[in-house]
Amino acid sequence: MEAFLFYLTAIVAIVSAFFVTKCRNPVNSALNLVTTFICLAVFYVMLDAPFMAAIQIMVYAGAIMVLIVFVIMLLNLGLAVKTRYTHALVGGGVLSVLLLFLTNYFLRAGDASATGGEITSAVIASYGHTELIGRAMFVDFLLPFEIASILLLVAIVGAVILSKRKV
Amino acid sequence: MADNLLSIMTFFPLLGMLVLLFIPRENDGLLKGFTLAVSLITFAISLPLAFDNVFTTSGGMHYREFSEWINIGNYFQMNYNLGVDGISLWLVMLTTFIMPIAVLSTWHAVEKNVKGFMAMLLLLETGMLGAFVSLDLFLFYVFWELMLIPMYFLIGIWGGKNRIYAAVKFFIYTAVGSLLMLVAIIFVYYYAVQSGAPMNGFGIEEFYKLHIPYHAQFWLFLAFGFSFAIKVPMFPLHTWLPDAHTEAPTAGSVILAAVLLKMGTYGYVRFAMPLFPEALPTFIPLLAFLSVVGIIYGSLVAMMQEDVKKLVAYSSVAHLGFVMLGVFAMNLQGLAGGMIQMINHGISTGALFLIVGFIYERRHTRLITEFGGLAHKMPIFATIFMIITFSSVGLPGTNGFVGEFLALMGAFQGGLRWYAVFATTGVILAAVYMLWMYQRVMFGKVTNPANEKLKDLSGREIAIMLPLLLFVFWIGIYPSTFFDKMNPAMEQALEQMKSRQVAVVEVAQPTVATIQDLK
Amino acid sequence: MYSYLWLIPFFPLVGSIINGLLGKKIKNETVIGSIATVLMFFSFLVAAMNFFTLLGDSVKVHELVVGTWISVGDLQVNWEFLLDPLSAVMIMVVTGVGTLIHLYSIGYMHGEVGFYRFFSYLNLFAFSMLMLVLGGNALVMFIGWEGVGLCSYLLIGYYFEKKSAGDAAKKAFVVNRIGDFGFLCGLFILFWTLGSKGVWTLNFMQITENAHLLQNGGIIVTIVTLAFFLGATGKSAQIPLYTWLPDAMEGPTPVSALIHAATMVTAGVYMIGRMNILFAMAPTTMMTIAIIGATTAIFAASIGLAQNDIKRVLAYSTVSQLGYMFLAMGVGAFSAGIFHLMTHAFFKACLFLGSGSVIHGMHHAYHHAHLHDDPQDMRNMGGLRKKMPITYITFLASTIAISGIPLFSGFFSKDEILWWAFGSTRGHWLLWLIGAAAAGMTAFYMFRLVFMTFFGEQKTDPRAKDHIPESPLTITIPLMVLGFLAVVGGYVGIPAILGGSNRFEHFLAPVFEHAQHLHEIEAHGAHATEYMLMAISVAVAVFGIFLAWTMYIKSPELPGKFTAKFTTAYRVIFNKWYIDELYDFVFVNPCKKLGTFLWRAFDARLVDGVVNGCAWVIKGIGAGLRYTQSGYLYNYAMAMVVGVVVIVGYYIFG
Amino acid sequence: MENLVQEAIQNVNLQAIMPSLVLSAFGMILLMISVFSKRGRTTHVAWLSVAALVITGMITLAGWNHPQSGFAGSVLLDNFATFFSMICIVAATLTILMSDDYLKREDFPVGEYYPLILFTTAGAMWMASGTDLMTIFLGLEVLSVSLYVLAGFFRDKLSSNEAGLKYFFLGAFSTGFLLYGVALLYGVTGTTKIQGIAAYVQANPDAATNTMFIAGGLLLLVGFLFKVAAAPFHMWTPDVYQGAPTPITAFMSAGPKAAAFAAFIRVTIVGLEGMQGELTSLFWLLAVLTMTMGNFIALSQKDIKRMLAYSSIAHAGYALVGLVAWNTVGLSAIMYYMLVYTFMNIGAFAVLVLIGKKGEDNLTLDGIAGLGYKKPFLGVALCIFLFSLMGLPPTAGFTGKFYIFAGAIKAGYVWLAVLGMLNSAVSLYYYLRIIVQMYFKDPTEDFAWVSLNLPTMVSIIISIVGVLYLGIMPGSLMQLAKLAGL
Amino acid sequence: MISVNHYLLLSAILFAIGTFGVLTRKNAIVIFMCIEVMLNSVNLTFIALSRHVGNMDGQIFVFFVMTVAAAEAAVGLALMIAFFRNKDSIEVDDFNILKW
Repeated sequence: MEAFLFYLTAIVAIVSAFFVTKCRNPVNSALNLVTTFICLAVFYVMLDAPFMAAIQIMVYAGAIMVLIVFVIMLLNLGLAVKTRYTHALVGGGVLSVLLLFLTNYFLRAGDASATGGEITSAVIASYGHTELIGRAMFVDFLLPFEIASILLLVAIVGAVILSKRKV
Repeated sequence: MADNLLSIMTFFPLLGMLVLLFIPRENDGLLKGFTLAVSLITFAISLPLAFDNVFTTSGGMHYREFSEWINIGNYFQMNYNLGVDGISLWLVMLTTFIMPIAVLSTWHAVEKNVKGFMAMLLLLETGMLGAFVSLDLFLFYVFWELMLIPMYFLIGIWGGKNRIYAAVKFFIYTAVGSLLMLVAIIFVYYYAVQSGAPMNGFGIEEFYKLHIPYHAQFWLFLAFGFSFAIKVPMFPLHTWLPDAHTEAPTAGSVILAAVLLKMGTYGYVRFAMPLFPEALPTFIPLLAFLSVVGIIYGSLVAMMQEDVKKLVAYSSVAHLGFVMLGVFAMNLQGLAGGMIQMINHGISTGALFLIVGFIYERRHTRLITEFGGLAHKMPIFATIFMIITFSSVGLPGTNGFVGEFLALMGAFQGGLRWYAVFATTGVILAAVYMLWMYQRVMFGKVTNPANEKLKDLSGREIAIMLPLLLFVFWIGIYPSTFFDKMNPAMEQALEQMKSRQVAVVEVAQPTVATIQDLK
Repeated sequence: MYSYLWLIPFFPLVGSIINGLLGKKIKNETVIGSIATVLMFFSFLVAAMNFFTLLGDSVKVHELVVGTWISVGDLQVNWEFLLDPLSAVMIMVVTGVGTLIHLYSIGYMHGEVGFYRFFSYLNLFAFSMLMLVLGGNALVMFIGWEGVGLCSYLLIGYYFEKKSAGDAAKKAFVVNRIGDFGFLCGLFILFWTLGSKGVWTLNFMQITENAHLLQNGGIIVTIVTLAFFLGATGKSAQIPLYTWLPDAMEGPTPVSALIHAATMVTAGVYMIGRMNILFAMAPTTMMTIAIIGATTAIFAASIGLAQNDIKRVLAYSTVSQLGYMFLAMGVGAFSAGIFHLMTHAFFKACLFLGSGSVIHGMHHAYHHAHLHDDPQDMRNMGGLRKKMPITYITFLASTIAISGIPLFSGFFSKDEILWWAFGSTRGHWLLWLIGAAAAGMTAFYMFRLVFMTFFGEQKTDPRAKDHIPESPLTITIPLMVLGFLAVVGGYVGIPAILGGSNRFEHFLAPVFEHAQHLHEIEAHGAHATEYMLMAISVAVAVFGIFLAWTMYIKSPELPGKFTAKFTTAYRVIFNKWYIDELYDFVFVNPCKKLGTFLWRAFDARLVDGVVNGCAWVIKGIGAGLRYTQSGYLYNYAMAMVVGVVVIVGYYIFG
Repeated sequence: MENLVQEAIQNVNLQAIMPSLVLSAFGMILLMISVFSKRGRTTHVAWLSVAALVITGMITLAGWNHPQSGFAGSVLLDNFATFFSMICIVAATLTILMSDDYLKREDFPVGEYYPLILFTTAGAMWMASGTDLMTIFLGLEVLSVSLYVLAGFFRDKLSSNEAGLKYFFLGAFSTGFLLYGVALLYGVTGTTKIQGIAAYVQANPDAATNTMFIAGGLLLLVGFLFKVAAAPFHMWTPDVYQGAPTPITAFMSAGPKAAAFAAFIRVTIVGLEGMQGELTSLFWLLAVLTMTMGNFIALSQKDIKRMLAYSSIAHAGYALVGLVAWNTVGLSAIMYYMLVYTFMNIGAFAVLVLIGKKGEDNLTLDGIAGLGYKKPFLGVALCIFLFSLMGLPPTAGFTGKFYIFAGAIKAGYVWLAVLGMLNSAVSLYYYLRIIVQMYFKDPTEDFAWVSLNLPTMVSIIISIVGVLYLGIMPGSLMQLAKLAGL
Repeated sequence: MISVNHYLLLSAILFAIGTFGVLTRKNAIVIFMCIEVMLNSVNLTFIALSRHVGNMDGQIFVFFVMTVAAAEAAVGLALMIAFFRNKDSIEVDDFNILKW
């Protein structure tokens, strides 16, 4: 059952991700991207990370995608012109395949050797995922969290400056 | 004063330059006068060196100055380490002596941006003096590169038509060599660190005693030698020289010829050879060969030149071939010949460039075909030119002979005999190209109407030449003044090199790990 | 007395400096000329005093050290002078002839723009020549050696506005330099070879004393002496380096007389005499010298047969006579060589000065008539004996002397040489034969010269012919003195066979005896042979004179016929065997071509091409690489991915 | 719950982030000030930000020799971090000094510019002091996002837009690789703490040969190599440097690059120590490739900003040499070099800022012909900076290069040093071309528009003093760089 | 049983697809979306590994990646809008005044 779900979702994720790269209409790409995001959210759930799944949907599929679609609409983008740069296509294809081959190789040849951490499924079940996240974030990763706030501030200010019509 | 004479001497021009910057740029006369005064005072400061008899008795370093400069513990350490011995003494004197002359020579030659010109001259003087008195390789390198900058501007701003090409070529060509030398310098330092030998920063005297394995010496000598060979310049690394000389303003050419080229030869004597004596025998045949080729080649090419200045430039290649040959003879006569020939070349070729400058100022051309018959119009000029020409040709009684004779004599000993025989043909060729040039410029009828109105030398110009003429004859007739102070230092240097060469044979080299093991 | 030796070169030096620096201010020709001549005369007086002191002295070698010159390690060179019979003879000749020629020049150079310059140079020359002969070591000698070359250069180029003068001057110096190259090489090898035996010296006396350290007849000594001989051929105008001397006639005539006849050109002979001990040790060299000397003698004489320029004839004659001297040196007749050197100085100086007098007269006449004919062309002369009687008489006396007619000085010296050439242990009858033939030719062309100049009809342009005066006293006095010496100069060396005691040879013996004894160099043979040889040579000379008389007095049309018949031969000889052209073709032009090639093609294209090529290639690569920076985002991204793939791939699989 | 808060508070060590904290606070205050300032009035913001930087600088310096760690090992404010922070502060200060007049000239006086620079600097400080990849990553992002904005700051100018966009896309792209690398490292070692990674590898030596570890390390470095503009990840540099506002170009080439190097060094030397063999060979190659690319392409440039951009690539190559050496000398040398580079490069750009016309179309080789005669001081100043960039004594560039190559030679990389030197020789040509234009050509323009305004001049003078002081008496700062070594 | 490697491979595939898109697309917004695909694949890796390793660090990282993605999206889109205003295009082929 888990395997079936995994493969099904994986196929959907891969196909939709592929269509992100292939659709001529950016809006279609965006919708495909949303599909991919949702698939990933499914995986997060399968990986005992429901909180991450939730923010995946909210932040990504919700906020970011809305922003992107909004911009696409704002700019009123039409269909992509038929690509003339076949060398880019070929080069990109070859390189991506090589990259895939490479990652495939080192993932298989290597091994994610660090195991046995204290956070097991049981622990997650007993404490709750959100609480664990919160604990990690505010105890161990407080500083990055604060930095992230600055980052968002910078991004807001930047976005405002760059897109405001008049200073 | 005596304690830090060298520092005062070295940095006085720099100080002068800084003061100069506050003189208004319109006031040409003051700028020139001030620069002249500064250079003369520098000369005066250096004079006690020339009269100090300590050089006749001891070949070591004198007027030592030492203070820590950069000390980064076990990383590296550089010192402000100055000193002068018989080998550098006369080069220092030559520098301080030639500077006022160079300044005087620009009195009317430089019209544009006098302030910058004078500032560059003074900066250059500091660089040159510093390079001659540095006993710390790092310090030496700083001064060595420092010289490039003012010279670059002198050629580039105040030079002739093709000045940009010449300046850039000069700069990059010389810099390429020095950068490689820098690698070698650092290598030597860390080699010394690793071998645990006593060190004094980059002090060369400690490095002299270093036992570097042959294969390392080979590359190190190559790096040093390459750098100095460019500066000398030795065939086939000479092509920057004619360009630089041709384009440079008179003062620039004079200094370039008189002092800057000596940096290369001095570098061999002071650094490349004594630091890597074991690699030296490997290179001597090649270097001697190149010297000889330089002599003959420089002469033949000089012969056919149409531009007087270019001719003199190529003649420098030949002259410095003699210097190098003498130095590589590795005996006292050769070394002495080489050293005195450095001075001679500074005087004679410097004077020749001044002479070319004189006629260039009058006619704004240097093409031989433009002249002819000048001897009629400018008898004093003709006489002085003649004397300098023969000094350059190496006529006995003038300085050129003493140097060439000793250099060749030194080279005739031992393995360089055949090179020396060929080098001696340079004596013939020198006469050919110099006299032919003299004949074409000075003899014959005045065919070019532009030459009809030429004025003979002015008082200032004669005053410039007189000190040079004095030394032409002084060195020619009584060179002992110079040799007496040079000999102990040269003997010591030779002894040092030879003993190290011998030591290699006798003492089995301790297995010194290569520097790779430092990692 | 000997401690004042330094005064001998010092006086002319002072004269030179005074005239050189102040001459332009002095302006007055008399003052300038007097300063130079008087100082030269002082020098002569000191020389004479020294000479006579030496004559009466039992010790024949004296050295005077003035100061150190170069002192580097083992090499210790002093400013030192050496007075021995050899140099004593030389200083006498130099100062004596020199004084006379100075005197002569006052008259001859009258009115020249560079009058002071001329005298300054001339004094400088005297100084250099005296340094050469008095120098106590090879290096001081070399100062003089090059110094005379310099002065020769300056004086040949005296009329520097003439291109030919400039060319000739340069040629003289350069050819001399070729010789100097040999001299230096010899010096260096000698120094190091002796040095390796523990004797570090360039001092002549020490070289002489230690010469035995070198292997007798060995390769070193042969090379050294050959190298020195190369020096001598340059200075003394021997084959193959003689070509500069005829050209040197571009200089004023007194210069030709002093430098290119009497003194400087004999320096090579003197040098061999000075180092006779070394040469004696090298039979191969000696043979070479003898052969070259003999060849030069006959070769130059042959050219002299057909020249029309009065000074050129004399020039080739000089070359030829120098050949005799070298022949003498080569067969070991050192003192005979020096003897001939001396007599030659007298008669050849006289001849040159005489020719100068003629030229002076011709020039004067042409000047008067506003003509621009060549005053030196003998074809325009003739019949001058009446116009210039003193010149004529002295000239004739000298001509007889050079032709080797008995009782005149040339006879004694020349015969001595020929005898040695035949009879010396190092001689050969062929050498004698060549020498004798050259003597005949000499007699022919010298009398041809006399006949063309002084006899027959006056062929000068009619407008000028009546304005040829006899020269002033300053010119004729030296002529008379020298003419007298040309006649009697030989009596100091009348050989024993003619009833003399050859005092000259005895005087020089301390210098040469040692070497001659050591290496068994001597001339031996029956008196009868000697007489016979003498007779033959006189006969040959007389025949030459006769031939000249026949061709140029009796039937003047003969030469024309003769040349018409042997066109080729005549042209070859007239054009000096095309040697100058040959040298141009073989050495000068290739050198120029090589220089041009090295500069234009090799230096500018190849060497600089490599340099600029490096820059060009680097710039080219840069310009090419620049297009990787296409500006397109996906290209940049692609480069990054390539980088990632390559780097990661390499280390994953590597 | 109480316990959790206690635990969280225990981890907090404000001293360890004091400089960046202060700077961020100032940034926010200034943001507010600029929001409430009248349009076009930005000078006071500039001066206040300079003051902020000075104060931050003093606070930073106060932490010298008092290493502070905190936030559960997320951050370590040691001498190393302090040194790099100071470089960034200096760079930011010099940049701000030259900016005010520039912004007015370019008709875009927007006050937010300064806080953004402050935030960038703060981000740089986090990069320098971060000991957790997460801190470093976020510091990097703060820095990058601010720089995207700053590069594209002139929103009405196409080249600026383009610069911002290119930087943004390629930066985001490289972030992908960086993150992937972090993820892989995390997978192998179970931690994102640098020290933890090192400790894990030490405990499990097999990890060093684990392809996932190697790939992770390399992918992580790709992110840094991108930031320091090492070939083949350098291609954004010329375009961005050329298009960005000139002061920002100056800043980018100095401050952020130094910060990137800081993180780079800490990650490689401490975290990826196990990969030393691979990394030294990789850096060797990349160093040579980078300097060659930078120098060679710079040869044919006409636009001075673009030329200096390529030159900055080349200099990144030199700095990489210090990493190849992988010894204390080399690392200190990088620090010292970045400091030196800050002075000389910002100085050079400050001169360009002054001589540019509005729109800066004249910053080409031909555009500055004869500058040395018309504006002698600027000419001399630019010469000094260029000579320093060439690495000629007695300027700081020389001592910096010396330091770098001393490290390499000490470690035995003589051939690398030789190649580096040959590369500097090549670089001479294009630097000299600028001087040729300034001094050897006759002026075609009168440069009347150049106003030598005080702040920019101060910035230039500080740079000159820095370049000369570090060139002549480099001892003290070299010593500090030594003490700042890891 | 689905192991961590499955997830890792899946994310590798997604990563490659994202890269492919970045390399081949010309529309800036689509490129940006492709980058988001790459980031998401990394996120998947992180979360998979987080469970495999057994600590929360990876998930925290994902949290921050999302933050960063949001920040970048804001800035990036703002930049695109600014560019679009000037050039009326967001094709990357039009990002070509800065080159060589």
